[in-house]
Amino acid sequence: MPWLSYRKALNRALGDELARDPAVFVLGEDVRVAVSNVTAGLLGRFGPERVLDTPLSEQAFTGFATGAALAGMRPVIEFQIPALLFLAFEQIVNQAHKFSLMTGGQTAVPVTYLVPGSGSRAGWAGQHSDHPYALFAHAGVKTVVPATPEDAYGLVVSAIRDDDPVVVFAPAGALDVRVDVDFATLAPVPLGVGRVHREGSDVTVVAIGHLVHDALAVADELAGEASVEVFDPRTVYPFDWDGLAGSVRRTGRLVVVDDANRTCGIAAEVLATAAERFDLSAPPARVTRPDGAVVPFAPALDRAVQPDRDQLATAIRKVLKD
Amino acid sequence: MPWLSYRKALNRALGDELARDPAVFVLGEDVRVAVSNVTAGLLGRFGPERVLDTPLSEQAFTGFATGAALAGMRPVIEFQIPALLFLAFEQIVNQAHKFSLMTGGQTAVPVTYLVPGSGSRAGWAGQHSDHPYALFAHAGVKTVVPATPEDAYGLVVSAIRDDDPVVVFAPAGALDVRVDVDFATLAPVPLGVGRVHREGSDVTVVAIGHLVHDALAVADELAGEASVEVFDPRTVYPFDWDGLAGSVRRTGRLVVVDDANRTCGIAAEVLATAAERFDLSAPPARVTRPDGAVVPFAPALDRAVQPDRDQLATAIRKVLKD
Amino acid sequence: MALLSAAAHADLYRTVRLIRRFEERAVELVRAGDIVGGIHPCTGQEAVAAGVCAALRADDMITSTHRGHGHVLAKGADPKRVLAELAGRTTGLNRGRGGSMHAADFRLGILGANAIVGANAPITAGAAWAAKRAGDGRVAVSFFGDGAVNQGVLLESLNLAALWRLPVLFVCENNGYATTLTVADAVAGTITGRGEAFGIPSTTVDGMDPVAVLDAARTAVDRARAGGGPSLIECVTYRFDVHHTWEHRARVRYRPDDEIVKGRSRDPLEIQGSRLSDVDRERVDAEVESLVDDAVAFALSSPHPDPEDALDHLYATGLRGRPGDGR
Amino acid sequence: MALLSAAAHADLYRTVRLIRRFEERAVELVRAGDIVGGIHPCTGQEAVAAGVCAALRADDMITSTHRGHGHVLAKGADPKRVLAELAGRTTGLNRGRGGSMHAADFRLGILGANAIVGANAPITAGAAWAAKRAGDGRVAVSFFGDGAVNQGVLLESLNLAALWRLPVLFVCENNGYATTLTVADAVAGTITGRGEAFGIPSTTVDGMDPVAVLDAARTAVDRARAGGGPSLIECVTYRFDVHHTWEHRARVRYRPDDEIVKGRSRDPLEIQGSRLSDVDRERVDAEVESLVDDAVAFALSSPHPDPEDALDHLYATGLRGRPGDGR
Ligand SMILES: Cc1ncc(C[n+]2csc(CCOP(=O)(O)OP(=O)(O)O)c2C)c(N)n1
Ligand SMILES: Cc1ncc(C[n+]2csc(CCOP(=O)(O)OP(=O)(O)O)c2C)c(N)n1
Ligand SMILES: [Mg+2]
Ligand SMILES: [Mg+2]
Repeated sequence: MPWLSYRKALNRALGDELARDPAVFVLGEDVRVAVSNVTAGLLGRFGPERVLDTPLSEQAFTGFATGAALAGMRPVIEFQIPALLFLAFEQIVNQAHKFSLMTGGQTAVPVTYLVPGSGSRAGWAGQHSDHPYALFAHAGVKTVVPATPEDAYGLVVSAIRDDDPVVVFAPAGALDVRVDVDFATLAPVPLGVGRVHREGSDVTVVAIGHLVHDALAVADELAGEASVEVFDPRTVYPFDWDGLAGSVRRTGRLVVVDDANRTCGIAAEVLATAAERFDLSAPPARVTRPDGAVVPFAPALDRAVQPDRDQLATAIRKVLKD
Repeated sequence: MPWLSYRKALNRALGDELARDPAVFVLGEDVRVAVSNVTAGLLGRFGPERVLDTPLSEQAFTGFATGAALAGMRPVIEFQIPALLFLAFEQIVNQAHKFSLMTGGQTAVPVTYLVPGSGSRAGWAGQHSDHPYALFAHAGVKTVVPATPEDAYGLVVSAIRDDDPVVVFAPAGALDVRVDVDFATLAPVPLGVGRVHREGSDVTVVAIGHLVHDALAVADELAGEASVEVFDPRTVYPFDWDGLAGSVRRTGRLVVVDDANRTCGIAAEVLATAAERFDLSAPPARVTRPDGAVVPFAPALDRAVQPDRDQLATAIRKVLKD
Repeated sequence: MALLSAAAHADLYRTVRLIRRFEERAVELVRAGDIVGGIHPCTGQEAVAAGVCAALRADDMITSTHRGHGHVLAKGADPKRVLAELAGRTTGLNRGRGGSMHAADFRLGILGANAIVGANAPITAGAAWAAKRAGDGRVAVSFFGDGAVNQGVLLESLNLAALWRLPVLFVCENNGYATTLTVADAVAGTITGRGEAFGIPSTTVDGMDPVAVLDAARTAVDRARAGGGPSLIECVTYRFDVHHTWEHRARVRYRPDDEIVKGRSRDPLEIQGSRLSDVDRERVDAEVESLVDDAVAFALSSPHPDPEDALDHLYATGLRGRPGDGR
Repeated sequence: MALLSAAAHADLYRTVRLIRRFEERAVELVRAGDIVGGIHPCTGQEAVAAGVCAALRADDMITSTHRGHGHVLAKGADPKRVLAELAGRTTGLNRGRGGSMHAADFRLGILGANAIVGANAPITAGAAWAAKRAGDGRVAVSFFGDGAVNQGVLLESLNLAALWRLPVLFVCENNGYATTLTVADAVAGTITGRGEAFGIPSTTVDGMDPVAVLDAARTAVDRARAGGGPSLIECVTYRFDVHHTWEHRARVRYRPDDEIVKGRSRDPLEIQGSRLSDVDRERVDAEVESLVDDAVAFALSSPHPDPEDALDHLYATGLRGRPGDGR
C-alpha cells in the first residue's frame, strides 16, 4: 500500500474538498507557492480564485472568511503560526463563534482554521511554539488535534463540512508521521469521537496530538509492567466523554499527557471531569508543559518545557502504585 | 466608618498609585471623562500627561503600554469591555508576557490591564458579557478577580506595583458592592494569596469574583444543614494552592462556582488539582456557565447561562450526600 | 444633486421619519424598563442610513454597528420585529438572542449589527467577495463610525477591498465623537485620506441631507456593480442624543452646549421634510406613527423566550455542550 | 547627499561589511547544525540598518523584526554575543532564551527583535512616548518589512505616533516580498502613502545606499528630536538570499531569475566600498573578518544552558509556576 504522510494527508483533504464542493476555498499567507507544503498543487488544480494569497492581515482575512461564510462559502484559512490566531482571536471567538446564537439561528459560519506545525518547531522560540488549543475549547469553538495521517485527513474533511467554525491544530511533532494506507479507505472522521489506539486494562492514557505516538511508545516500553490503554480524543472540544468513560471504566486509572500549559489546559478538563464523573481507583495525573510556559529558544530548554516519555512513564508508574 | 464602593475602591487605588509613583499612568478609552467612573477625578488631579484618552486602537495602545513599560513606566490600561482583550490578545500573551523570558531577564513589563464590568452586564448581549480570565491563566499571565472593595483596592495596588503584566477583572456583578471600612486600613493585597471569607467544616466552596457574595448567601441559607467554608482565591493565576489545600484538609469536600465557560475554566483547574493532590471524601462539583456559552440578549436567557444560587445550593447538597 | 421624483423624496422622508420615531419610542421603552441594557440612539444621523439604503437593491448586503437601528430599518427590516428584538422577545429578528447591537435579517441582506467597533468591516469584504465570485452584481455596505477608522482591522479591510476590487461601500458616519473622544483628538490626518491611501475613491458629504448621501452612494454603488471596486463615503453628521442611554441617568459632559445647539440646528427630518408638500408630509407622518405604534404594541405583547432554550442556536449543527451545573 | 568624512564612510562600510560577513557565517552555522531553527538572513539589506543606526545616538532605541541581525549589530551589539544567542548559548545577548528572532540588548537601547510582523510598532511608540515625557531627547526606531504595512497594529501605531507627535522613525525595508508575496499583490496604494495618510512625512530612498539612508534618517531624527513628531522612511532594497534558511533545503520558486540577477547587481557592499580607498577597504575587511572569526569561536565555545533552568526569567518577579510533570 502507498505511504501517506500527515502533511500529505492535510493536502489531500483540502484537494478532495475543493474538488467536491465549489463553495470551498483556501486562503492564507503563501498558500499559492505552498510554503508549508499543505497547499501544494492546489493553485494549479483549482486556480487563483479558490486559492487566495492574503496580505499579512490576519484580523481582516479571518473576518473576511466569516463574511464569505455568511454569504454561502466554506473558507479554509491556513495560519502559518499558532500565535497568529491571537491576532485574529476576536474575529474567531467573539464573531465567528457567536454569529449563530446571536442571530437566533439565522446563519452559520462554516470556516476551518488550519494551523500546520503547532507546538514547538525546535528553534523557533517563544512566539512561534505555542499550543493554545485549550483557549478555543474554553471559548467553545470546535477544536481538533489529529495525531495520525488518516485522522488528519478525516478530521479536516469533517471540519470543512461542519457548519460551525472549527480550529484544526496539526502539531509540528506529527507532521512527519507516515502510514502505509489504502487511500480508498480514507474517510471523514466525525468530530467529537475519540479513538482507542491501543487497548489496555491497567491505566488509560489520554494523549493529545503528536503525543499519541509517544504514549504508544511508552505503552510498549512498559508492556512488561503494565497494560496501558491509549485514548486519543482527536477532538478536544467537543470532547468524547462517553468514549473516555468507557475506557476508564475498564482501567480505573487515568493519566493525561498534553503539550500545552498546565493551568486550565485540556488535561485539567479531563481530570476535572474524571473527578466529577468517573470512578477512579487512584488519583489521576497529568503531564503537561509547566504553568504559563514560554518556550525558550535553546534546544535543550525548548525540549525541557515539553512533556516527554520519561515524565509520562513516571506518571503512569505513580498512578499504578497509588 | 465611611462606605467604600467597589468602583470607588478601584478609583482610589489608581489615585493612590498615581500619587505615589510618577512612573504610573492611566490610558484607555474615555478615561478623562471617566465614563466607567473608575478614573473619575484623575484628570483633574494628575493632568492629561498621566491620564491618556486613546483612539479606538486596542492593539496599538496595548503594545504602546508594553513599550512604555520597557522604558521604565508603569501603565494601567482600562478596557471598556472584556472582549477588547481579544483584540489585544497577541500583544498581551505573546508580547508582554513573554518579554522577560525571551530577553533572558533583561527587562520587565509592569503593565496592569483593568477591565471594570466583566461578565454579564444585563442586556449587553453576546459580545460584551464574557468572563475570559481562564484564557489568561492558561497563558500564564497573572490574573486577578477581586470580590470585595477592599480586595479590589489592595489587588489593583499590588498589580500596579508588580513587575509582571497583570490582568484585573472587576466583575460587573461586584461593582456595586459597598463596605463600611476605615480607609486607613486599605492596603496592598499580595497576588496569589486567597482569603477565607467564612469558615466551615463540611465543604469548601471556591467562589470567584462576584460569586463570593452569592456563595456567602448560600452558606447562610444552608447554615442549618451544613457548615460551608467560602474560599476566595482572589488571584486565579497564580492560584493559592496551599491556601486551598488547607481549607480542603479541614472540610474534605469541594465545590467551585465560577461565572465562566465550563471546559478548561478555573473551576476545571481547581478540580484537576484537587484530584491530583487533595484527599476528598466525595467527588467534587463545579457550577459554571455551560460549555462554550454565548450570553444571549434576553434578560432571562442571560441569567440562565450564569451560575446561580440554586445551582450552587444543589451542588453543595449533592457533594455532601455523596 | 440628482433630481428626484416626489415619490422618491417622500420615500427618503419616510425612512428618516421612521428611524426618528422608532428611536424616540425605543428610548421611552428603555426608560420604562421594557428594553434592558439600553440603546445607542441614532437620532440626528438618520439621513445616512436613509440615503445609502435608498441606493441599494433588495439583495444587496449591509453590516452595521452598535448604533445600528437606522441601518437595519432603512434596509427594510420590519419595525415590529426590530423593536421586539430590542425588547428581547421571541418574535424579534434574532428571536431575542441579539438585542439592540446585533439585529440581523439575512433574508434582507442584513448580515448583522456588531458590538465591536470596526469588526464588521472585514466581514463585509468577505461577503462582497462571495458576491463578486457569484457574479450576481450584489454590493455590500459596511457602516461604521469615526471611531472605527482607528481600528487596525478596518484599515486592513480597506487594503483587502482595494487590492481585490471588491464591491464594497465603506460608509463612515462621522458624528464628531467616539463616545467622548473628538475626531480631532483621535484621527491623525483625515478620514477620506485613509481611504485614498489605499487607492479607494473617497468623498465627504453632508450627512444631514439624505439626498446628498443618496447621490454619493449611487455613484459608489454603480462603480462597485460595474466592477470598479470599493468606495469610501464620509458622512458628516451629528448625534442629537446621548452616546448610550446610560447617559440619561449619569450625565457626563463632553460636548459644549453651543456645539449641541448648532449640531441640532440642521435636522435631517426638516431638511428632507421641506422637500415634501405639507399634505404629503402629514400623510407620511401619520403612516409612520401607526407603524411605530404597531411595533410597540407588537413588541410588548410578544412572548419572552423560555430560559430552558437559552443555548438554542449556540451551534449551527445543533451540538449541545454540557450544562453549567453538571446535570 | 551629505558630504561625509572618510572616517564616516569607513564606519558605514564597516557596518555593512560586518553584517554581511556575520550573516554569511551564520548561514554556515545553520548548515552545520550549530544554529537550530534557521535564520532569516538580511544579506543585501545591510545599508538600511547601517544608514539608520549611523544617525542615532547611543541612547536612542530600536525595535526590530524576524530579519533583525543587521539592526542589532548596527546599533552596536557585540557580534560575539549576538552569534552566541543564535547558537543558544548562555553567553548570548538573551542568555540563549531568545534566539535569532528576539535578540535584545537593553543597555544599548535594543528593545528586541520580534517574531510577529508589525507587533514591534506600538512597542516603539510607547517607548518613544516615555522618552518624550522624560524630555531626554531620545528617539525610537521601528524597523519593519513591506509585509508589515498591511498589519492593522502598525497602521494603528502610525495614527498614535502622529496624533501624539512621538519621536519615532518608522523604517520600512521594502525588499519587494513578504515571504513569497509581492508588494504589488499585497499593498494597495503605496507605502509612503500610508504614512502620509496620517500626516506623517514619508519618503522613499535607495535602500542599497547607506549614505542615502543615513541622509533621510538624519532628517527624520532631527525632526523627531526637535519635537516634530514621527517620520516614515521607505528603503527600497533587495534580499540577496532566501526568506529563511529552510529554503536552502526546500527550494520554492517565486522570484524570477532575472529579477534576482538585477536585484543583486546593486550591492550595498560595493556601493559603499567604492567610497573607500583600497587600503582602507582592505583594512576594514580584515578587522571585520577577525571580529567575525572571534564571534564564531566565542559562540561555539560558550556553554549551553542547563535544562533545569528552562523557566528562568519567566516572571520578572521570580514567580515559579508549577512544573509540567506535577512534581
Ligand atoms: C473595538 C471597540 N472598542 C471600544 C468599544 C466601546 N465603544 C462602543 S461604541 C464606542 C464609540 C464608537 O465611536 P464611533 O465609531 O464614532 O461610533 P458612534 O458611537 O459615534 O456612532 C466605543 C468606544 C467597542 N465596542 N469596540
Ligand atoms: C503577523 C505575522 N504574520 C505572518 C508571519 C509569518 N511570517 C514571518 S516573516 C513573513 C514575511 C514578512 O515580510 P516582510 O514584512 O516584508 O519582511 P521580510 O521578510 O521581507 O524582511 C511572514 C509572513 C508572522 N511572523 N507574523
Ligand atoms: Mg462617532
Ligand atoms: Mg519584505
